[in-house]
Order: sequence, then C-alpha cells, then structure tokens
Amino acid sequence: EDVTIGVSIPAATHGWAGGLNWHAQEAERRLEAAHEGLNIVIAAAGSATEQANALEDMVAVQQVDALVILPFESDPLTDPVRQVAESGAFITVVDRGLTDPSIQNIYVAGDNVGFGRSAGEYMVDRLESGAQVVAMRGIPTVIDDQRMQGFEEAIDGSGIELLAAEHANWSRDDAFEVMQDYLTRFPEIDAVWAADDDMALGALEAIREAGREDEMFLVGGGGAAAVIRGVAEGDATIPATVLYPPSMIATAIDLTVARFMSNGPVEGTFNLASPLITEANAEAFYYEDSPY
Amino acid sequence: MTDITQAKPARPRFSLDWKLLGPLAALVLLLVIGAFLNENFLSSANLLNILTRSAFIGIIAIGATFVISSGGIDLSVGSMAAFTAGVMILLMNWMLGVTDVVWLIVLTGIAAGALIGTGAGLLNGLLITRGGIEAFIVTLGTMGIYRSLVTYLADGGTLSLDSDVRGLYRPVYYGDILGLPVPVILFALAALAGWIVLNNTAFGRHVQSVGANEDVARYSAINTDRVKVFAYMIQGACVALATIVYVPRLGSASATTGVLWELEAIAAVIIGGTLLKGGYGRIGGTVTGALILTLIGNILNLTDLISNYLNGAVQGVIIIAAVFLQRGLSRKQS
Amino acid sequence: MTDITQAKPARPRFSLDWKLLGPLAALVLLLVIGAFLNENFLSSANLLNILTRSAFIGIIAIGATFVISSGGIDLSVGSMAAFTAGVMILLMNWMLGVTDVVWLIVLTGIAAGALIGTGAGLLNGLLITRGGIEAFIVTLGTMGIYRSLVTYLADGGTLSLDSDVRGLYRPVYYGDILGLPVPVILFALAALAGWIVLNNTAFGRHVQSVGANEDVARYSAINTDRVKVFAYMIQGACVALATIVYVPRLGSASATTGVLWELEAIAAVIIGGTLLKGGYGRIGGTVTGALILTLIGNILNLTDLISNYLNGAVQGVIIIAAVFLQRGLSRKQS
Amino acid sequence: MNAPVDREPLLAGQGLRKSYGPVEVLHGVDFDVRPGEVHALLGENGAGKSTLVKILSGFVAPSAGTLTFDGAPITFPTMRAAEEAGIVLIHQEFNLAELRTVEENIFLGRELRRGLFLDKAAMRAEARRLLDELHCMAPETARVADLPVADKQMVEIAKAMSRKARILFLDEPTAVLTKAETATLFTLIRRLKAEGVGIVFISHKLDEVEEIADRITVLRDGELVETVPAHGVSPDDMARMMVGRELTDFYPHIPAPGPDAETLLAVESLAAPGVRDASFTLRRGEVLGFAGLQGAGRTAVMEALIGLHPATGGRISLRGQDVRFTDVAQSKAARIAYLTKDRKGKGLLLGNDLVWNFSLFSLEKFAKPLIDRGAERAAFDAAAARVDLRAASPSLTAGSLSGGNQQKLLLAKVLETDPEIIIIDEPTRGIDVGAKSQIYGFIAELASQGRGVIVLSSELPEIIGLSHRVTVMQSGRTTGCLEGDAINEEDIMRLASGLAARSAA
Ligand SMILES: Nc1ncnc2c1ncn2[C@@H]1O[C@H](COP(=O)(O)OP(=O)(O)OP(=O)(O)O)[C@@H](O)[C@H]1O
Ligand SMILES: Nc1ncnc2c1ncn2[C@@H]1O[C@H](COP(=O)(O)OP(=O)(O)OP(=O)(O)O)[C@@H](O)[C@H]1O
Ligand SMILES: [Mg+2]
Ligand SMILES: [Mg+2]
Repeated sequence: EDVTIGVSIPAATHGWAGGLNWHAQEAERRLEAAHEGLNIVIAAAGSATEQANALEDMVAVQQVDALVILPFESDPLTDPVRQVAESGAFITVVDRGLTDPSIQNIYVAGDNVGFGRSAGEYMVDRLESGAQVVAMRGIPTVIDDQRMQGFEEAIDGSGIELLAAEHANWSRDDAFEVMQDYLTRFPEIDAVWAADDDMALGALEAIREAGREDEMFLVGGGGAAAVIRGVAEGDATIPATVLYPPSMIATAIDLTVARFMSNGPVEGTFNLASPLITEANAEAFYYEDSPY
Repeated sequence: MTDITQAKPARPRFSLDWKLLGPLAALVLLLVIGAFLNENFLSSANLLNILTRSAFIGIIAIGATFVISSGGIDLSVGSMAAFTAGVMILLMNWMLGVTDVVWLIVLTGIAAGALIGTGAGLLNGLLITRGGIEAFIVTLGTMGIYRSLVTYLADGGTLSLDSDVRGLYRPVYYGDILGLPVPVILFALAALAGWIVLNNTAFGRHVQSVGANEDVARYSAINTDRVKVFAYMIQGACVALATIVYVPRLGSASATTGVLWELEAIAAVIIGGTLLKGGYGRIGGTVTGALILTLIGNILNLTDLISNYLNGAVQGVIIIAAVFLQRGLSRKQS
Repeated sequence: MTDITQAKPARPRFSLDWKLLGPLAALVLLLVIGAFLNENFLSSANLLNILTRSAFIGIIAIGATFVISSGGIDLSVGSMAAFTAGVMILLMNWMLGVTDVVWLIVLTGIAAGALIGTGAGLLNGLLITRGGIEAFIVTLGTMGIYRSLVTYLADGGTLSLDSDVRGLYRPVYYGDILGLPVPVILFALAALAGWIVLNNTAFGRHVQSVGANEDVARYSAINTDRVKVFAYMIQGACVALATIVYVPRLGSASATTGVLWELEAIAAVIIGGTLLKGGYGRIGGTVTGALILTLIGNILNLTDLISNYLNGAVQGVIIIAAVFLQRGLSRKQS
Repeated sequence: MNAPVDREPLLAGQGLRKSYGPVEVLHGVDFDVRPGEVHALLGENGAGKSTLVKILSGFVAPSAGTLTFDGAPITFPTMRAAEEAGIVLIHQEFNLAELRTVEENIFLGRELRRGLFLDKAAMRAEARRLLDELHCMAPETARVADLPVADKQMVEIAKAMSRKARILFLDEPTAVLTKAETATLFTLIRRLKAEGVGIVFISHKLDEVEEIADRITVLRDGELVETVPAHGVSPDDMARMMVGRELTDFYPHIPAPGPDAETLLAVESLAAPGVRDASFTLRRGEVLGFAGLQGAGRTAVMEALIGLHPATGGRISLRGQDVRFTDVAQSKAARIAYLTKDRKGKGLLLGNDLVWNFSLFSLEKFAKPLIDRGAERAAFDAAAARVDLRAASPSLTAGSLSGGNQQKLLLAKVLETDPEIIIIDEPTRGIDVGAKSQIYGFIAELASQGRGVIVLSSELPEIIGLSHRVTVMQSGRTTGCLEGDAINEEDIMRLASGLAARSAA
C-alpha cells in the first residue's frame, strides 16, 4: 500500500539549514529507492508562516500519512501541526519540540542548551580563571537564546569573563566583521565561542587577518564538515566543536518510514545529545559530501 | 476646432483589455498548471487554503495600493506587523493576570492592534510629510526600528499568546461563516472597502491625484500632506487588520515575523496593474496579484518537479512574466 | 528683465551647502561618538577596517548611483553578488583539475566574475527597456532567480574556494599597497572613475538627464534605452568588482551571501544626497553614505551601551536623521 | 522680402496625415519650407499645427504622406537623424530637464568634448554667449527649475541655436515672452534668415506674424486652408482665414459696477514670498486687471491670497472681514478661485480624463460620501456646454486637448464651486483668436453676474480691453492703480518699470 510522507523543513538560508536540506534529499532518494510505494515530499519554507502554509498543503493536497517536521519555531507551529495530526497523520517532530508534546508521535530532540553547555564546559576545562572570552550569537530566536543560556550556565562561577556577545546572524560575513571589531575593542581575548560553525569560520578569517590566531582559540558547533575535518587534523585554532548534526532530519525520516515499513511500533522521544567533538573522536562525525 | 467627435474608442479599449486581463490570465494559467500537477489541487479545501492564506498579504497590499498610488512606498509593513503582533500578545498575556473575562482581553488586544498599526502609519506619514524625507528612507528606517523593538520585547526569542486567550481568539483565523473562513471574509470586506474608498470617494480621487501630480492637487485645494498621511494610516490600519488575523494563526511573534512581507505586498500591488510611480491604483488587480503570489507558493509545495532550491527562481520568473503580460504587451499594442 | 532676479543667487547657494554638508556632518558626528565610546576607535587598524569593509557596499553603491540617477532601481545586486561569487568559485575549483597554473586560474575566475556581473546587469537592463517592465519588478524577480541559482549550485550549503587558489588570490582582499589595503584602493579607484564618468562625460550627463526627464532626453536625440542599459551594466560591473574583492575574503559563497546588500547600497546612495526619483547623482555623497553605514555597525559592535536587540533601531534612527539633516533642513531653508 | 519665396524648398511634406488611435487629426496636408524664409503656420487651437511641425521635424512619424529634403525623399528613423540633417524643433511645451543646469540643457545630447571628457569651460562660455545674444541674464549654472518661464523659453531658444539649424521650427515661442524679449528673438530670426536658415513660426499673436512672416499657411481642423505670401495680409485677414468667418466684438463691453457696489476684497500692505507690499481692492461686478513686467510678483500676490504660500504680513479683508488663508481649501470655502497660468504643470492632471479633472476642485459637491457619478457627469456636460468645451468624449485625457480647450476645462473646473472672486492668470496664453474672444465673453458674463474678476496678464491690450481698473506691480510692490479712461499703455508701462510715483491704491 502506498505511503506518503511529508517533510517540512526551513529553507536553505544558512549553512546548517543547507545541510539539513541536503540530508533530507539524500534520505528521500535512498528511501524511495528502497521502498516500493513510498513517496516522500519535501517542502522547504522561508518563514514560520510559509511553513504553516506548507503544512496545510500537505493535508489538503498531498494527503500525507505522516509528517516529519523541523519547526521554524516551536510556539507558532504547534497549532498548525495539531491540524495535521487531526487529519489522522502520524507526526514526527525534529529538533524543536512542540509546545504541546502530546501532538508528536515521535520526537527526535536536539539539545540546544546542551550545545552551549558543551562548548562552555570545554572552555572551563581549557582556560584559567580570569580568562576572557567573547561570544558570537545567531539571529535572535529561541534556539539562539537556549544556546547562549547553556554557554553562560557552563562558564558561570568558573571565573571566565564573558566580554561581549553580539549577534552575527548565523552569517560568515557578519561574523567576520563582528570579530574584527572585537579584536579592535579587546586587546586580550583568550577564546571565542560561536553559536554555529559558519560564524566560527567567518571569525577565524578575521583573527588570521589580525595575526592573533596564537592568542586565542575558537569553538563553534553544528557539525560543519570543514570544521570537523579541521578538528580531526588537530587544528589548534578550532580545537573542538559541538555536534548538532543536520543529519538529524534523516534520522527522523528513517524512524518514520520504519513506523510504516517495519513490523513493530515506533514511537517516543529520541534524544540527540550535543556532544563535544575533539581531535580524539572527530573522524566518526565527518561526512565528506555534505554541503555544510 | 477639434473634431475628434468621429472618435470610435475601439483601439484604446482593446489595449485596456490587456491591462485588465494580464494578471487574470496569469492567475488562470497558474490554476491550470496546478490542476495538472495534482488532482487535489482544485479541491475546495485547497482553494480555501489558498484564499485564507492570501488574506495576510492581500490585506496589507490593499493598504499598499493607497500608498503607492499616492506616489509613496512603505517598506516597514512587515516589521510593523511583527511589532503590532508582539505588543498585542504582551498586552493580552498581561491582562490575563488582571481580569479573567477572556473576551474582553481579546477585544482589548484587537483594539490595541488597530491603534498601534494606525499609529505606526501616522508616524511614517508625518516623518515623510513634515520631515520632508523620502518615503523610501523613512520606511527603511522604521522597518529597522519596529523589527528591533519586537526583538527587544521578545528578548530575542518568541512572544507567545497564552493558550487560554488563544482558545477564544482562534476562530478569528480558523473559524468560518457559512463555509467561508473568517480571514477570507475579512479580506473580501477589506478589498470591497478599499475599492469603494479608492474609486468612489473624494479621498480616493485625491490620493490618486496627489500621486499623479502633487502641484495640481495642491492648486486644486487638496491638502496633499494630509492625503499622504491618511494613505499611510490606511496602510497601517491594513497591517493591523492583517496582524489581527495573523495572531490567532500562529499565536506568536518574533524577530522573524513578517520578514519580506513588504516586498510581497508591493509585488502584489504592481502585478495587479498599479503604477509604482503613483497616480493610478486598482484594488481588484491587487487582490489578483496577492492570489497569484500565494498560488505560486502553493504550486511549488505540490510538486517535486523542481528542486526546492529553485523555488525563488520560479517565483521570480512568474512575477516578471505576469507583469510583462500586462505592461510589455499592452505597450506593444498601443 | 526682472530686477528681482539680481537678488537671487544668495539663497540657493546657502541651501546647497546643507546638501553637501549634511552627510559629511553625520559622518563626523559618528566619528566623534565612536572616539568617545572606545579609545581604540581612532586607531589606524580600526579605521582601515572600516574603510576596507565599506568597500563592498561602497563599490556596489557607486553602480547604484548610476542606476538611481537614471531613474531606475536595482534590487538584485545582493543575489547577483552571491551568484557571481558562486560561479567564480566553482569555475576556479574546476580549473584546478585541468591546469596547475594557479595565477591563470585566478585571472580566469576574475574575468568570469566581471563577465557574469556585467552580463547580469545587461539582462536587467534589457528586461526593463525592451520588456517595458518596471525596474522594481524586474530586479525583484532577478533577485529571486540569482539567489535560487546560487543555492542550487551550492546544494543549499556553502561553496568554498580551494585553498591552493585562495593562497594566491588572498592578497586581493588582505594585501596592501603602500599601507593601504587593496579593497580600499579599488574602492577609491572605482569612486574616482564613477565620479569622472558621471560628472565629466557625455554619458554621465545623459544618465542624469534620462532620470530627470526621459522625454526631454529622447527629444534631445539621446538613445534613452541604451543609456539605461549601460547604467544597469555599470551596476553589474560594480557588483562584479565588489565580488572579486569579496571572494578572497572568506573564500566562500552561500545562500546567505549578500542578503540585504541592495537595501544597504540604496540607503548609501540616498543618504549621500542622490534623489531616489532620479535626475541627480553624486558619487562623493554615495561614498560618504557607505562609510556612514559601515560606521554605524562598527560603533554598535564597539559598545555595550545599547541592547544588541536594538541595533536595527539605532541604524534606522541614524539613517532617517542623516537624510533629515540633508533634505528636511535644506527644504526649510529654501 | 519676397526673394526667398522663389527658392527651391529645403524641406517639403506631401499629403501628410496623422492619426492618434482611431482619430485622424491631420488630413493630408502639403507644406514646404524654403531657405531664408519665415513661414508662419496659423490655425485655431487643435488645428494640427504642432502635429504638423512634429512630423516635419522627424519627431513623430506621419500615418501617411512623404517628406522630401533637399529634393530627395527622406525618413527620420531616429531623432538623431533629423538633428544631423540640421532640423531643429522648439516645442510648444518646454522640453527641459528641470533638475539640470541651463548649460547642461543647452548641450544635452551633443555635448562638447575634449577627448573622452566634457569640455565644460567651452560649453559654459558658449552657453553664456548664446544667452547674452538673447539678452537673457539667467546664469548658465542655474538649475532650470529655478528660472522664470521667460528664461526657460530663452534657454530653449539658445538650445536650438546651438544646434546650427538649417531649418528651425518655432512652436509658439513668444507665448511667454514680453514685447522686448520678442523683439530680441525677432532680431535673431532675421539674422538666421539672412544666413539662409528656413524658419517655421507658429503664433497666436497675429501682429507678430504680420511683422515677421514671408509666407503664411493656415490650417483648419487638420486641413490646409491656403498658403499665401504674407505681404499685405492683415491680422484681421489672418483671423478670418483661421476661423472661416468674420470676428466681431473682440473685447466685450462690460458694464462698470455702480458706485455702491460692495467691496468684495481689500488687500493692504500684503507681504509674502515674492511680495513686498501689495495693496488693492476689488468690487462686485468689477474686472480688475493686474499688470507688470515678468516677475513683478502678480502671481505671488494671488498665490499668497489663496493660501498657497501664506502671507507673512499685511491685511486681507474679505467682504469686510479679516481673513488669512493657510491653504487653498480655506480660500475655496470663502468662494475664491484661482486659475493658474501653468495649465499643464499645476492646473490639470494631463493623464487623467476630463471628468476627473473637471470635478477635482469641487468633489465634495458630488461625494455624499460616495461620488455620484451620474450627477458628476451631468454637471460636466452642463459645464462643458456652458464654456463650449469641445471634446469627443469625456474619457479623453486632459493632455490630449488643445490649449484653448484645456483653458476652458480649467475654467469649468473652478467655476463649478460657484466662486464670487475669480482670479485668472494669463487667461489667453497660447490660445487662438476665436477661443480668446470666447474667454473674454466668459469674463464679461462672470462680472455681470456680480462676481469680482481679477485678470493677470502680460498682454497689455487684453488688460486694457477688459479691465475697469488696473493695478500695476513692480518688484513685489503695487505701484499704482489706473481707472477708466486713465488706463493706457504708456502709464501702465511707467508704473510697471517704477518710473511713475504711486498715484492711487
Ligand atoms: N498624443 C495625442 N493623442 C491624441 N490626440 C492628440 C495627441 N496630440 C494631439 N492630439 C490632437 O490632435 C489635434 C491637433 O493638435 P495640435 O497640438 O497639433 O494642435 P495645435 O494646432 O498645435 O493647437 P494649439 O494651438 O493649441 O497648440 C488636437 O485635436 C489634439 O487634441
Ligand atoms: N513662494 C515663493 N518663494 C520665494 N520667491 C517667490 C515665490 N513665489 C514667487 N517668488 C518670486 O517672486 C517673483 C515674482 O514672481 P511671480 O511669478 O509672482 O511674477 P509675475 O508677476 O506673476 O510674473 P510672470 O507671471 O509674468 O512671470 C519671482 O522672482 C519669483 O521667483
Ligand atoms: Mg518524492
Ligand atoms: Mg500647438
């Protein structure tokens, strides 16, 4: 019997989301080839509103049997997902849990607080009390807030001083400029935390330009292939990163397909931790083809 | 003297047809494409979805028709909507601690939304007329200001409406009357009101006259500054109405709410045949334009034919093509 | 004839001063504020950073000065830059498999960038003139198209320049000549060339005349379509130059590259005193405008005085204030 | 003076036709220009004069007919082709880029260069020379927008001169010029003529035509009436040829208001932008002329009066009550109406239809609150009949009307508010003899209904022929008021040039 699975994700407007789109499309290709009668429909949305639109279309036109969604934001999409659930579809939520958890059959949870915490703990390990760090935040959203919150909690009480935390909007260009200005503003910086690998890469260029790469190290996160490779090769400037793999969407699609194609019931919460990646374990997380 | 009296208006009427039919033809073409791509496309559920969805941009674009036909432009509508939504949500959540008469809370929220939107429009209008600053710059500035304010109010996160309030407020988006969703009804009413005001009142004539030639308008005893300020206030009120419909849909506001709505609204207006340089507005065209834009998004969601990455390209091509149908061809005709 | 005429030139000359001084005053004010907020602000490193950084937007805005003073607008510059960067990177990476003469690869990449940018400008110009479609719509459409194409080329992710090529290419951004960073030198050269062309060639006059009154230009035997197409090509060439400088900076291009550059470029042009409705352009003002915009960002990064969330609001207020200084006050004067 | 008439035509058109949409406005006209002659082209408003010269100058393509230049057939694929052939047209409407400078406008499209770059010094010097030759004092570096209309016309003429024409078309160049400026222009025309340039001259001022023309061609309703040598043709003959009938009673007799006629308006020591000190009164049933040199401040007084540029000092008393208007809506409510001299820039929305333009000033009458289109249309039809507005359809755009019909439309527009005080600025600028006498008739009728009419005009005969009293201005001041038999050209000129002392208010 035919099964249609709708996949709703944010459009590829920055690196991590690009990785997300790539992994979703890879999963579509792989699973449609493997399962006769399986149709996966991916819709990328540029905003919460567009995502809500896409959900309506999944119900009214595609008449999906299951929905896999990585919500733009949890709050606004809770009701639209509820509408999909009410149509009888099976719901898999990825990364950002809905405000009303009873709607989701499967929840593949990312840990944004843990994202910041892992990085913060690494800094606490490496740095002395009194060390000075700067942070680079994304576009102001809940995710950004949670990551920042985890980072601050981790360094709290360690004596590490957080000098500044500006928004670089998940963008390499903005991160480059923000970092340049940090370098102007602070004569001494021991470490930089970026709430995303793209920003870390932008900041890195600014640090190199200023010739201050020996003075400080960076920690980003997200699982960008280029960064993981660097970490694996023992790069001293970015010695560690935090895993927050865009491939989680593929994991969720796999689980959802399994719900229809396997014998046993598949339901419940799957927690994806945000572990620290260092030279020791980096090889295991490297996807060469990923665009992110 | 002139003996144009033999004039048979055959030719002009033909070229006029293209202007009227251009956007409609594009709309029909898109409907046909949609029907081919997916059998459920013409289901009433999908068509109602499209209509409901186009209500936001449509209502905002009705206001934009006034601003643009008066010779102005408003880039701030998207962030104005986000800011209005944010304040409405904060206010309603706060009132929940003060009173438990939920309908009063919702009504107050709606009233506040109307006030803020109209006030924001007033501010734009005053900066432009009294300040003597280009509309483009003023509204680029207020666009940044409102967007920042909502980010600040939300502390960088999301402002969410309390679920108690939301329960009562929900029908404003999800409800229907006689089978027609409430947003569609409000959109239709706004379009009707906009059409009447623009085409059948003195004010509407004044708006278009100011856009056509400000000097002539001033010499004709029209208070051009006031007309412009009112046009921006109408735009603000339309943003407020759209926001009032929007809030119950997603129940939240954040820094990303309404991003790029300004470009969509302007595109809807211009696809509909209103001239960007002012002097001439058509509400019916604007409604068509809004439907076209929504349809493009809907159709792209219906098919895997085109890589997701190319959605923007398809939109771009269709927008250019729709306006070419209307402008380019009608120009060739005449 | 009249004897009031003799008493005239005093007034206009005074109001002209404001137009010239408005943006400069805003620039100086920002410099003073910056110096107060942070002692390192006036360090040569920081000032060179600001200059280098403003080179992208500045170079693009020089092109935008031509387009805007010809009465047009180009919303596609940001995505045009991203697309150009993407193709340059892909081409150079591909050539690495074909030849190992790295300087040839870099030169080919640069040549390709110049070609693509200018070609994209040509396309915009032709759609606008031959197609008879508003510039706003055409470039809104091509904005979506180029953005989608680069996303598609990058598979939604980031295109990165091979490090071998980058090594040789790096100096174009990071190098300096006599202590001046290369981007600053290129910016200065572009500004000088732009100033000469706009003010000291027949073409420059034609551009501004077409913007001032297209009919008059046509009646004066000027090929207005050609002038407009050239203006868009200059814009495209400027985008290409900015991109050629940009690529070695981060060595990458993605869907986020150049987002909102169009608004920044237009804002720089208008802050600088060029009229949005066309007819009058000033390159010097545009350069000042680009510096002002970069300065605002720089100052906001150097201080904690203002909540991060309000950066956009501060930018908005300063943009409005700068233009008010120049337009509003000079209007009151006259 | 008759010599050039025998020469071979430089440029000739045969069977020229032109249609705009379905309407043919030129029905097969033959016309030629010979080197060294001034060929005057006459006709009522809308007769097709401008259309004909636009075709001859390659500016618009004819729908049918042929052009020969130097004896060979020719077409003008672009404007540049015509320019290169040495054909230059000065348009009836200004064709200047207002935001650009005088010098830039003069050289637009054919800038002088040194190598790749502009030779600005040479262009400035040449512009100065051309303007000096026209006795025009406008600075060559001034923005055109800042110039008075007469100077704009001079810039147009300078632009044409700089183009080394073999054939020069002048479409109503003198409409905005004073007598002295016209004389300067005529000197120039005579010089060009001597150099062998063929000149086509269009004007509604028939005395000018008598003075300068070698041949006269008359058009009526898009048809050629005849082409005759100018020698011995009087202005009256010309008028008869244009209109096809005898014109009588050029200036109507307007009964003077009785001694007890109410004073509608009294202005004392008014100061405003462009006005230093203006005083005058207006009574019911009176036609008050306002004379003065260009830039004397007549327009500025009226614009201050109606609230466009609020007065900064002095007193305005309306029907005995002190008033000061700060916008036009207030003066309209007080039943004052002003017809601008700038019909195209400030009077009419050229792209909008006739009804839209007609009701723009009186919309509240029809909006209750929705516009009653039936009533609006009925009012338009009535008003169009009253002012004899001739147009095929009310859905035509105002821009496609001829000058006379535009003026009538403007008159209908402001009269719809039933004003008691009507101020008409340059009532007959660019208007043909027939329409002129009609407009004089309307003015007389308005006065006889007990309204007060103020006529601002640069045409002294018009002022003298119409006015009961004439107020004269000079440099922003009213310098005197002449009444009844004391109104004569000489005294007006003395007051206008500041020679005579202030005699009365
Ligand atoms: N672009 C146009 N579209 C339609 N009709 C036009 C257009 N231009 C001129 N006409 C019509 O053609 C006729 C001739 O106009 P034209 O301007 O040649 O008259 P004219 O003799 O120059 O009159 P005037 O003395 O008022 O300048 C008029 O009836 C006018 O309404
Ligand atoms: N609003 C204003 N502000 C400053 N100056 C003004 C204003 N209006 C008019 N002027 C100046 O006042 C002078 C009088 O101009 P005005 O147009 O009133 O003259 P006029 O007598 O009507 O002459 P004409 O109509 O023949 O040109 C001109 O020099 C003009 O530039
Ligand atoms: Mg599929
Ligand atoms: Mg004419």
